Amino acid sequence: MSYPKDFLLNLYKTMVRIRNFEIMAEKLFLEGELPGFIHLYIGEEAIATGVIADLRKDDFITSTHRGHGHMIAKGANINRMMAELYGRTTGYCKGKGGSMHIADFSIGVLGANGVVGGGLPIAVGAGLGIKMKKTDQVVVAFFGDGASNTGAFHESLNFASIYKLPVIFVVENNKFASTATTKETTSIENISDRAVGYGIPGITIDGNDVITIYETAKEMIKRAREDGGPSLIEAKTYRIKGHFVGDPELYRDKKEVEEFWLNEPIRKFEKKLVEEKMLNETEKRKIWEDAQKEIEEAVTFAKESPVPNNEDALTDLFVNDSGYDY
Amino acid sequence: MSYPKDFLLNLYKTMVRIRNFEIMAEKLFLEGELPGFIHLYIGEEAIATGVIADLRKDDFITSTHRGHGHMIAKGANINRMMAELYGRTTGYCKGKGGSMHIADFSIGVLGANGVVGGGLPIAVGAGLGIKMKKTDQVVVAFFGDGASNTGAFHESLNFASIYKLPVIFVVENNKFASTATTKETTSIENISDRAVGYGIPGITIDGNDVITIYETAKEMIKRAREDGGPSLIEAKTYRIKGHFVGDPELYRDKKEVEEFWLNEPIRKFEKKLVEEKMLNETEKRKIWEDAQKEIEEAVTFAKESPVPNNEDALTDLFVNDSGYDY
Amino acid sequence: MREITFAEALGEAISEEMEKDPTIFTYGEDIAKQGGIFGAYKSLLGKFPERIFDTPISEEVIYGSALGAALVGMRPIVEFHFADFLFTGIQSITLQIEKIRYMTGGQGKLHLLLRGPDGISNSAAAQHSESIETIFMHTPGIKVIIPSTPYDIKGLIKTALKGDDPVICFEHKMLYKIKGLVPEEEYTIPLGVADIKKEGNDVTIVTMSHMVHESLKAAEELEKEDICAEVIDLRTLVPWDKNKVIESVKKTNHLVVAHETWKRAGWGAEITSVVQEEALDYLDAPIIRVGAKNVPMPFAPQLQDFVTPNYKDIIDAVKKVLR
Amino acid sequence: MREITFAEALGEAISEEMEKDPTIFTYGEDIAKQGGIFGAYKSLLGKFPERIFDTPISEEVIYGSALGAALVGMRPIVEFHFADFLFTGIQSITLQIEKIRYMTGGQGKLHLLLRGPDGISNSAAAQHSESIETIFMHTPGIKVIIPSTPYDIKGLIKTALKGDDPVICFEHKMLYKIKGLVPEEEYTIPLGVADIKKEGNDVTIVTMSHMVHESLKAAEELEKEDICAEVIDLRTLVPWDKNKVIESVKKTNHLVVAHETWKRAGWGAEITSVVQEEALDYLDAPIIRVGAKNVPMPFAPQLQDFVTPNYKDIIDAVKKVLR
Ligand SMILES: Cc1ncc(C[n+]2csc(CCOP(=O)(O)OP(=O)(O)O)c2C)c(N)n1
Ligand SMILES: Cc1ncc(C[n+]2csc(CCOP(=O)(O)OP(=O)(O)O)c2C)c(N)n1
Ligand SMILES: [Mg+2]
Ligand SMILES: [Mg+2]
Repeated sequence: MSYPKDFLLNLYKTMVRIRNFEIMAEKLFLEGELPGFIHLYIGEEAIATGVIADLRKDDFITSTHRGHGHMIAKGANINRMMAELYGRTTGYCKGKGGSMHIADFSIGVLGANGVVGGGLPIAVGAGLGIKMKKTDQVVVAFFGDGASNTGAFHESLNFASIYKLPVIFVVENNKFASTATTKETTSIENISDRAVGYGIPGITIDGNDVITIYETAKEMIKRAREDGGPSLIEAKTYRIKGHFVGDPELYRDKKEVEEFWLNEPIRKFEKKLVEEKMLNETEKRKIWEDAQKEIEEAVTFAKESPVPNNEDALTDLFVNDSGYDY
Repeated sequence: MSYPKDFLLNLYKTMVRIRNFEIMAEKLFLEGELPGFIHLYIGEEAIATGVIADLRKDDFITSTHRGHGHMIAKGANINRMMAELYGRTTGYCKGKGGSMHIADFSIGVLGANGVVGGGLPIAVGAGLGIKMKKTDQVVVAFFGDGASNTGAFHESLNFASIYKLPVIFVVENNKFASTATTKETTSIENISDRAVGYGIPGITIDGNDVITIYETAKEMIKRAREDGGPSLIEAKTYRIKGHFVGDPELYRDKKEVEEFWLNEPIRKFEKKLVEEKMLNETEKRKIWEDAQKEIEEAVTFAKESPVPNNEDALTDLFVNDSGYDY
Repeated sequence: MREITFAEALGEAISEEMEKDPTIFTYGEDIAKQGGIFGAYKSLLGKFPERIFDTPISEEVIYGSALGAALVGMRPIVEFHFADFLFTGIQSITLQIEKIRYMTGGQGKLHLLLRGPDGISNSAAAQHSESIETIFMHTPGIKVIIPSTPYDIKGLIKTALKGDDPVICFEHKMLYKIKGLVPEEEYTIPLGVADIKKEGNDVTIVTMSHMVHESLKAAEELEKEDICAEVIDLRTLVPWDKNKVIESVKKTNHLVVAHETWKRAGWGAEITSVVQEEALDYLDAPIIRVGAKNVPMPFAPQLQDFVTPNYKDIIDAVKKVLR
Repeated sequence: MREITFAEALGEAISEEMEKDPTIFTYGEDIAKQGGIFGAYKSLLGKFPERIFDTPISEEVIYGSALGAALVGMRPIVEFHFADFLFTGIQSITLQIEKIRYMTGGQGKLHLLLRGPDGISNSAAAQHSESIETIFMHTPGIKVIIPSTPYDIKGLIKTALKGDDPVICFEHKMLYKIKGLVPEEEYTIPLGVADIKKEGNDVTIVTMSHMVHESLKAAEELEKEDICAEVIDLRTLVPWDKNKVIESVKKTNHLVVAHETWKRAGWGAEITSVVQEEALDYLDAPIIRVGAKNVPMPFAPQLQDFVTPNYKDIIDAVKKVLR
């Protein structure tokens, strides 16, 4: 790991911030504080963190129903995220979207998405737009193993390949699509093998190793930026928590979860950092405490924010809604 | 070609019957006799013929907008086909379907389809039904290279693979999807390589060589019948005629067509048969004449058949339409 | 009679028919191991393990395969997970299932059932709250059932599973847990027969699904003001029971149509158009439709409440038609 | 003023805007080399070779990519080939394009245009003849334009290409070749403004697309019997010009709504419902809707004719409302 300490600690901090956001979201949801559904990214933090570490602010990503991690890694404002989970007017979507629809176009997040596979065509379109504009921006489409079985996946990869679009497809293979195991619903072991069908590079990597992820993504991002076209990265990980908060999890053995927990990305990275003397106990504690404090402040911010008014429901559909009958 | 003469001549006859049906359909359409669209299978006859030669009557196929060849090879009644092209009550669909929707469930033809890729999920469902019924029937899904870029293709192959369904996917790569070349819209050279993404066998073969097609299909059909699961066969051919009758064909060079015409499947097979003394001039002439006569009779049959009445439009939607408001 | 839940009644209908008919099997996302996201199949868990299975997230092939399986003689029941996700595979329904029998001149029987949850729940937001039954009323070729009680769902599902035509069944998420009386004996409910859930003389409320309960609540409130509303639950949208609606309107001379889906171009417009065409002379006031505001469903509970119609909106509408 | 065809007017609108606005580009199936199956882009052939291209048959990504391209600042025009094939990629429209701005609290501008042919042509049968505009009226979030003349399409497409909201444009296959007067000078037509294609006092006919021409033909025939019909071409369905329709009904006291799509739950039901709600007292007779019979489109020409409404059906409807 011949990287500057700053860089490494930033990766660590991002993962810790995501983790703490998710721990808080879980707690709040279980306490009945939050409406809707919440899908947690716990145990998968290395993927968003590693991939996005090499993106510029003017690059784009599309995210999923499990999108908090992608948002935070891309630089989202945690107050506005939390306020959105609470459905407040200060939230990213003014309370109209909720967890599954958070977006911040100004930092290139083209939206979480409640439709599995729904983000892929959007990412491809962003790539197409970039190609037409002739800039060197890139797009990363995050999606799950489950999404790799949708028609949208296939159409998107073929489309991106024939026009050589600057899109990096990152499949987060967390071994489950809701209650179904990846094994029972996906016809191959390594989803990255599907890249063969589109004549693009496909790579399977350890999704819990932030450095490997970073390095792989960096290579594919460079390729895309230099007009080399799309690629497919499969990051293998494990969904530590239920599909959504409150999932009865009848479909798996708790033991399996415990086993995989031993390999979770933050502790794994932490160990390396400590070994290489990049991180000591004091620094570590401070990073966690800072993250916790930040999240707590976000909760306070959210709770103190106003709830929307009825009339707010009748705005934001169109830029120009003259004549439109709500 | 160590096959009995009968068998080989039957293949030849089927191809010749398809060819003659198509020549007649083209002529009739250009004369303004037929409503709708007509998509010709000229130059692709070997595929339907070779694949279906090893199917049983109780096996199933799904077809495409370019479906006359599949129908004839599966044993359809040519009178009823022609009557359908004319939109007559004696047609396969009583005049309600036309060329693009001909079907004969009684011989296992689950329908031509006007939606590119539309037949694949249906074929998979037939395979699923067979699996549930525990019979040894199989299903062949015919579709074009263009269809291999639809979401339906991907979902269907994955679905068939995970449940090991007895479905043989046959992609007829005729180098075009309407005005687009396969090259410009399809991200790989050999569509059969996409099989890798589903963990099933994928084979590319000469789509103009009826024997190779027969032998390949036979192997994959056997596999499916014995619960070995699905496979993907890519038959490379060339669409000699325009996409539909009347296509201005601005997108290709006539020379290219002439070149490929030299390799058309009927003459190619004929040469072999003559070489191996399986076919002489007299036999050949008789086969062609018989086919022509059969088609001419079909035209007479069609023309003499009644056109539908208005009320016919208001039947056949449901088995039981009580209470339904047309 | 026993009281059981809507989900249990659904489970019973399927289970009893599966016992009798070996061609029935069922598949979809998240049903086999956990009984469906909203517990629709909870009472089926453990039964018929070979005939219930979970699928990949591949809606076009999920719906389209039902057609293929029906054509080879099976009777598939497919769960569509959320009505919103009908859109990801809808060509298999609108272009294939709805059309193939007609296009082929009446070949084949499409005994298949698509079923699943629709409607709002607790702030599920724009992509998980839709009711899109109107699309299947507009595009011809599938029958549409939308039960509101345990009794109705059992009887209607049974009819669907004994019939030979494709049926789509929408089950409102908030209904699965409601309880109601369901006889132990076999019964079925024919399609196209509305049920008068409450009789009345002053105004007719035509409705379905969860809005039946909102309508009954509205009717109860209205009784306090001596307004006696008749609540008609259509129960099936294709076909729908025009005669019963018109009869009622001839009696009450006032009509409100209430549904949860968007008001604009929702099925309430069809009912309205037909009634004004066939019974204009009996109407003492314009027909009023109650439906969702014409926006995607917002997330915040306050906004969801504002956009979604409820019993108060029905009361307002009734008062307006009676004014 | 020059006479040009509908297709030429469309081509001119796009071409002129592309000259001015470098962010516009257009793609779809079979447009770049042959100008579209029905010749919609024939007049664009050879112009802007870098900004027009053919795509694979991948409708979900074709429509969805328009959204992504718009979000990064481009202004895509996507052709949907046949309205029927909107179904193969419709989630990208109904679940994404229609919702993303609202769901994200008003972030972004979706300046994108989906356009293409709909309606019947020469026996194209069930999967190539549909008009499904009603679905986009029902599900909120996209503007819907449906021009009937060369003049209208040029002006409306221009407005769409200068605006900041997603627009879908349906062009009836039988219209591309019709000719009409189109000024050389720049003009635009605002959305939501209906056009009275013929004035009259006896009955109002509200219609769009190819049915405008059937309605005008009907009106001509009716004149012979001294019935003077007013023909209102809505031109845009979302938003639609309620005021102009109601004004006309107040004058004529009779309304017929005519569209080619299925009568049941078609947009005619929405117009009908609104007018009876807001102007019941002005109606001397029930509103009558003219629409296709509720079956998939059959192939045989006789059957297609029977199922599809035409000027004769409009005449019948007018006579019925005037009886
Ligand atoms: C088109 C569609 N079908 C079904 C669903 C319901 N659903 C939400 S998340 C999910 C599982 C997704 O699995 P995967 O893509 O692996 O992502 P993960 O949840 O594992 O991160 C399902 C089935 C949906 N949201 N969209
Ligand atoms: C979903 C869909 N999109 C577009 C079309 C229009 N269309 C009809 S055939 C065709 C080309 C099909 O190409 P291919 O699958 O290679 O079959 P081929 O015509 O070459 O036999 C297209 C684009 C359609 N019928 N269905
Ligand atoms: Mg997963
Ligand atoms: Mg082809």
